[in-house]
Amino acid sequence: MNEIPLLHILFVSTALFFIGMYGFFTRRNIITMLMSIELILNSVNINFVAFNKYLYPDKLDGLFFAIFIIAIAAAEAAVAIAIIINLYRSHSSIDVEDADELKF
Amino acid sequence: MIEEIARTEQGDMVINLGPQHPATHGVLHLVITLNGETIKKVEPHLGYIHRSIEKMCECLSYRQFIYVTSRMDYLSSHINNHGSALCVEKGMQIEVPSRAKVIRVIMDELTRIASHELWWGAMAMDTGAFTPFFYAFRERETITDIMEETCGARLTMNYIVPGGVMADLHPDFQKKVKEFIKLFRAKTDEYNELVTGNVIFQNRMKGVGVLSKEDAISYGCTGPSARGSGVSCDIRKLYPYEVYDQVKFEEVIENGCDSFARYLVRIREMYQSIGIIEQLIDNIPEGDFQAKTKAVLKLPKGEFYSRVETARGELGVYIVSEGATTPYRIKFRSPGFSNLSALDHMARGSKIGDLVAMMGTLDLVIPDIDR
Amino acid sequence: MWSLSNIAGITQTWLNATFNPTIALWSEFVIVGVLVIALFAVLGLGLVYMERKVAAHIQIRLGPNRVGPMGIFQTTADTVKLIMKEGLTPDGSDHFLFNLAPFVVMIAAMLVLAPIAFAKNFQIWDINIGVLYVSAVSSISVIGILMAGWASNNKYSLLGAMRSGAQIVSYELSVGLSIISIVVLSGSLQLSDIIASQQDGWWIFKGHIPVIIAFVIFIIAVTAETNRAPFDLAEAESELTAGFHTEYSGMKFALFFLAEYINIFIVCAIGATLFFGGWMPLHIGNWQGFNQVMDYIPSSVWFISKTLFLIFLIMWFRWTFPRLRIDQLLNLEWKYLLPISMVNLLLITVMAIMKWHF
Amino acid sequence: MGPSSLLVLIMAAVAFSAGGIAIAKILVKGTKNPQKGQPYECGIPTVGKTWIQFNVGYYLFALIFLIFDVELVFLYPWAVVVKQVGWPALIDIGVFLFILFLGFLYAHKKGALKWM
Amino acid sequence: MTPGEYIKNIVNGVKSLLTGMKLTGYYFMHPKEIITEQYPETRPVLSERFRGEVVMSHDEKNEHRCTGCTACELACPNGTIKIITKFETSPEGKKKKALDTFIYHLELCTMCNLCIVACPTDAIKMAQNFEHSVYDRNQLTKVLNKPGSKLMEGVE
Amino acid sequence: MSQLENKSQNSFPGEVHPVPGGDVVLTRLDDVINWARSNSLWPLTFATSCCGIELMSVASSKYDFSRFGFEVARASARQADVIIIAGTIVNKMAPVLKRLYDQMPDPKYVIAMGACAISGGPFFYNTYSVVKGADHVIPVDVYIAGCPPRPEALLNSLITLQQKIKSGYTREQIKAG
Amino acid sequence: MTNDELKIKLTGLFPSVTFEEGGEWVNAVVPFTEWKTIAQQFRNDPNLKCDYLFCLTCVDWKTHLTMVYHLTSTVFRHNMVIKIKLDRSNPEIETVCDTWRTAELLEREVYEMFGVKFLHHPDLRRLILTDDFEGFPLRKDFEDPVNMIKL
Amino acid sequence: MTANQIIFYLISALVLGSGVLAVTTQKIFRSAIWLLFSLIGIAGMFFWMDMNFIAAVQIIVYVGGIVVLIIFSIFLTQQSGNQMAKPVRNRVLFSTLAVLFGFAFTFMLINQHRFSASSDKLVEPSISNIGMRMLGSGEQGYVLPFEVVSILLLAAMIGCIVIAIKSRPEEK
Ligand code: SF4
Ligand code: SF4
Ligand code: SF4
Repeated sequence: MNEIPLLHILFVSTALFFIGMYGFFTRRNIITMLMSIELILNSVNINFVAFNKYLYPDKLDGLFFAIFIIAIAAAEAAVAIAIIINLYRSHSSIDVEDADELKF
Repeated sequence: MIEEIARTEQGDMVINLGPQHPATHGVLHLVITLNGETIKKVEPHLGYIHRSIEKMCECLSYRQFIYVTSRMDYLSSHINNHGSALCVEKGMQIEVPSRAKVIRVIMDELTRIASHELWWGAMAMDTGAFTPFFYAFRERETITDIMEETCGARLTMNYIVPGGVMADLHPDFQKKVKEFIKLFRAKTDEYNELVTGNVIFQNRMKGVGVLSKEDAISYGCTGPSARGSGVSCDIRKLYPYEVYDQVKFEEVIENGCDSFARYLVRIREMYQSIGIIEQLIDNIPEGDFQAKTKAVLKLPKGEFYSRVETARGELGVYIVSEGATTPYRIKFRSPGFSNLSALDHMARGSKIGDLVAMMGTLDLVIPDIDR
Repeated sequence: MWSLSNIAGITQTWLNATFNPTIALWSEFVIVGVLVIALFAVLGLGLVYMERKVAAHIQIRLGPNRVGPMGIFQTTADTVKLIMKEGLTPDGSDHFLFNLAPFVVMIAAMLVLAPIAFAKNFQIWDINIGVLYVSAVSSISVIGILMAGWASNNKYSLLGAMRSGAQIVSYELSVGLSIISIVVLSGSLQLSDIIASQQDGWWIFKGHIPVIIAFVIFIIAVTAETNRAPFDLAEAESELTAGFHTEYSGMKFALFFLAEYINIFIVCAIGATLFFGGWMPLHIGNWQGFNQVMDYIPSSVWFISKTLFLIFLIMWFRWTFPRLRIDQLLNLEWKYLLPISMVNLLLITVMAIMKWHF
Repeated sequence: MGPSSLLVLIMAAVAFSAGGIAIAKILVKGTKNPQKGQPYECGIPTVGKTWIQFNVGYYLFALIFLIFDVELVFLYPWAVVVKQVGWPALIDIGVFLFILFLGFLYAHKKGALKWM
Repeated sequence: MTPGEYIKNIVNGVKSLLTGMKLTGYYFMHPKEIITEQYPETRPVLSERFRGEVVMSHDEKNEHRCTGCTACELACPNGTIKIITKFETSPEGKKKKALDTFIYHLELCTMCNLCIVACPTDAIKMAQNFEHSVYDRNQLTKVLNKPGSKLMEGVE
Repeated sequence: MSQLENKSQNSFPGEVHPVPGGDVVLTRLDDVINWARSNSLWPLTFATSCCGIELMSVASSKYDFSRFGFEVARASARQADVIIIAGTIVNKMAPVLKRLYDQMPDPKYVIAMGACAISGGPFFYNTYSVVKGADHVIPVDVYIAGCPPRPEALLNSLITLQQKIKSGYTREQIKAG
Repeated sequence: MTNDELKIKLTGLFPSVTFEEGGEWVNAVVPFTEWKTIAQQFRNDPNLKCDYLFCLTCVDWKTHLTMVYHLTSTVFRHNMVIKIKLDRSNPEIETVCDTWRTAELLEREVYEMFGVKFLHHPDLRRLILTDDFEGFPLRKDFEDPVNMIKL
Repeated sequence: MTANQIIFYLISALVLGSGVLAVTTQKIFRSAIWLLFSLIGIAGMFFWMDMNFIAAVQIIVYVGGIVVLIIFSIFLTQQSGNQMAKPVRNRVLFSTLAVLFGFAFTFMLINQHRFSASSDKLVEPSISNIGMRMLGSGEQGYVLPFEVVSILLLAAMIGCIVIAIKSRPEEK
């Protein structure tokens, strides 16, 4: 396990973060944007767990943070998708370009 | 097909159910418009087993055409033969010997039971229970064995001929029928245990496929399908033929109007049929089994209509004769055709699973519809 | 004593003694791999055969009896045939996902095998989160089904997949809650611990009525989760021809078929482990003599027979009941099973804290 | 065996499935015809597109499921220690479940759990 | 729904399910209820009247009773029977119509029994043979009179 | 049984056509494969009319075609091995039948059950809509006459089909003799 | 009601109706122009209440077509037969599927078998025959040398 | 390289590769599937780090929940077989540059930082430890967040239902 330096893990998480960013920038579809956000959140999760593992093996806070992030991500995803579907029903499109005027 | 696409709205899905589909019991083709899982419209497309029987019969003599009728509603082939023979007899004014009459009625009722047994199994299969099918066929097999012994075939009997029946009863007939009655009484309780009382089944059936009394009449539904909606339409009671006016039986009517009511009608009808057989089986009069008829039958000019009650409802045979040896025009008023026309009305707003169960309770036999 | 764990131990020591560690490790991997594949095949063949025989006997007929004695090679013939059948990929489908879906389902089924204790000390990986792992990994298979249904480009498949998606996720809750009830009682997620906690009696006996309720809920919910009748809406034959695998043929179809039976085996194995003590022989309190007699029966036999019993139960359901409609199915979960199992969980907690169980 | 067994299992599954499919690919020569690739719909050409969006009542269930799923996740660690902690744990989880149950009741009342 | 009804629903539901399971369980436990007959090993005893195929009976002298009157051909509703007649000169020198070939299309036959009823000399009858599976449909077209057979004495 | 064997011998006169690539291993393998295929014929649930009822009877407890391993009736053509054409094929149904057959993966077999499927049977003359024999639409392997054939007769045809598969000859080879 | 009473009643109600002899039931011949209103009256008249159309068909008499409607009242249980003569070259008649809903499919069948056009029918399409079928098979002069093998 | 390393790099490749595919694929359903693989990879990484619990949570919530939900919403809103609208070329260029630059910058910062482990004591991340912490109220106790999460979930649920019911088409 410790044969892998922390840096490599951080590389993965950072890369994942920016992949998510890229998706967030380029996608025009709200659902895919949501997916990008999930990627970003996950990259953060990796960091938390890795820090916990490598730097603070005597504590479990990183793990707890990750759990709470997952919980919140779930809640967020649920609400987001409810909104998306609502949006779709009123605009019959989920392209961000079309949904500029977000009025409910 | 293209019109169908045009007619569907956004978000609707058009699904073909059939012609090859286990639930359609043959080759019915239903085009279903779905919204999610909710049915918006059901459109029957027929003709996948249209065998031009009516045209064929115009070339067949009055003795010959009867065999074709047993291929129409093959589950009550006997009753179909009966109806056709009645029509010819009406035209020729043949008096059928009373022994033949009783034999015909017993056979009719056996056929009806066999048909209902099969319906019961198939209907349970439609709702997803496989085992009842096998139990139903166990009883049905005994009936077909009885049939085979006397009539010579298991399904398409062609036993009734104008003027009587083709052959006398087999010597073992009465014994076997009595055995069957015993078996039937012993085994049908299982039907209720296994299916009728089952909570899942009841939930699938109750309140589903509602067909009100007025609609049932307007759609021309007959048979158990209509009697489940409280319509009294049993030809055996209303226009008795053969010896039906001499036996005691009750016209089964349920007022539930839903699938469960139709289900119950058929279950109860089986008991009525058994009752009829019990009354007759010991009182088969001696005598001829066939009236003396000419070798070549010629119906006088005119129009003849006979009605019998098949397992699915009222079968009408309408013969227009020009005085030749073959009918000029023959029309079979098939019960399934009218019952099917009510399907769209019943199915709207329910689920696919309901549709399948509904078709089960209508007890469709497709060759009977297409002819 | 010939027991599975001994054989495993001997093999391992032998391997380690004969080869250097790397090769020993690799050969161990290979052995495990081959064993699980064999297990898969045997389970698939055996369970399908069993299903057909059970169905036949319930339906007062004989079932396969002409291929081999008692027809035991029937399923072998089926498998060989399925392998030797053309595997179609419909033109309009999403080829990549269409071919991927069976793999996903298979991998999910295979992964769940890891923590299952087939006999005393005979486990692939006694993972410390045992049952949590099981319920996590088994939830992957729903993705496989959705994938299959969507990629087929077929309306029946799509409908079937959506149905099964909604169904599986819903029933996962009840399964989870009834698993948690046992976790509360045994205080561990690790399967070996859970089994050990049933040393003096199985939970189904020790836990009074609440555990029996939990068991009933469990068995209903896993029946639904494995898409078995009366919850087989995903492949409801009389409605959606063959549901999500309408378009699959040959080996790809066989994989779905196989995965279904493996999943049944797995959930039943988990059920047997949680409620019937896994490989633990039937022990009653402190009846020493009785317990010792029971110990003579090998642990694997205990495990297998308990699992088979549960499998039989599920098959029994299938061949008795009509199918539910989709809204009734979801109603059953959300209106009945979920609230009941929640309340039941609280009851069991109280019981556990008060030490009311035996 | 440790976590690496997972890898072994995955490999085994892949080998098994791929092997089976490959045998069929190699040994079985199927005939080709234009109808073979079309979707199977009871022997009738499909009407309209399959991949249309359509209304399903399933997604509300999935939404609510997700929430409960998270709840379930929190229940696992709790369940393990509840015997050691005793009553306080019961109270904690009681509050937790109660709050969620409120949500459940709300959903029920609003008819979100009714099939549409 | 009151809690009471709720519980009653559940209890009744479970009870009805258990009744069903009891029944299927009974059959599972009682293999003697199995009614399967194993076909290729045990062939069924068919009743005399079973209509499997039309045959022409020949006696040991290879004689049949068919006069070639074509009554059966006319009676048959779907042209299953084709009778080819020839003229035979009887010993007295009278020319007489006689049967040459009795062609029977088994693939068309509906086993309706009309030909048997129509035959004035009972030359043909129904056999109880039902194993007609073949690889080629031409094999189903049969000639019923055996080669070299002739009309039985005394049959008019 | 002996009668059956006779029949199959009669229908394969002439020399034996070796299966392409038939060295020892492959032929052994072929034997195994043919054995498997012949013993696991999954029918498509395809019944158009009266003969379908007898098809159902064959499935029922008394005749029970599951003894041969045929009971896995598939509703989807993709998983079926054999179509039992039970009933009349009319002009409107013919394309459907063809399509179903086409959509089945190889190898696939066809049994024509009953007079209708063989030749149009009772509806041969004077009808404008009946296909005069299913073999006008798709190739047929085994014909079983009757109207409807008894359940045993259908079993008999299934056994005949099994023998055909076991012998390893294709339809063309049998035709060619 | 016996047949004679029915006849009297009908003549009173619809003067344009004539009767045909023969058959067990009243055979009323109706001019096709008035059919729509007469049909509704049959259905709704409190003394007739013929709410059940149990057979609808057509007969080709080579010179003309005859539509035949068999009606029953589920209240009074009397049966009657309505006949309407139609022109053979261009048969047209008002639909009755709003009066008796079973007529919808039955009329579609007659439409493709005899070529009778039902005016105002909501959905007059092919029901049974294939889409490219030509001719009206139940007419007497129908010939189909390809499919039909004459015995 | 030891097996452990190989496994790590394999997992990383899976995570990053399918991550990239998830944000670039033009078919939305496939995009969701790639996301799924990326998430499973991350779970695998947690397994690799011996954080079994969090790995299982990751799979349960993400794979069993969120991805399923996303797939359902795709069914609900998309002609899912179609290609999605292509992103504007300029924007692709711009975001690629920005992302690359951002990545380089961040990674440089991380690279310069010297991480050092704070202690060598090891707390087994076992489930009972997690459970004890979760129900503990002292230092490192998470009982309060735990209860708060329930309120969050309640709020989310009510929110979802309110929003979803609002848009529900009229029932027949
Ligand atoms: S049984 Fe019927 S169909 Fe067969 S040959 Fe005789 S008359 Fe013709
Ligand atoms: S079989 Fe009988 S009816 Fe037919 S030709 Fe011969 S004698 Fe005449
Ligand atoms: S062969 Fe006879 S029984 Fe079979 S479908 Fe045709 S008419 Fe019906």
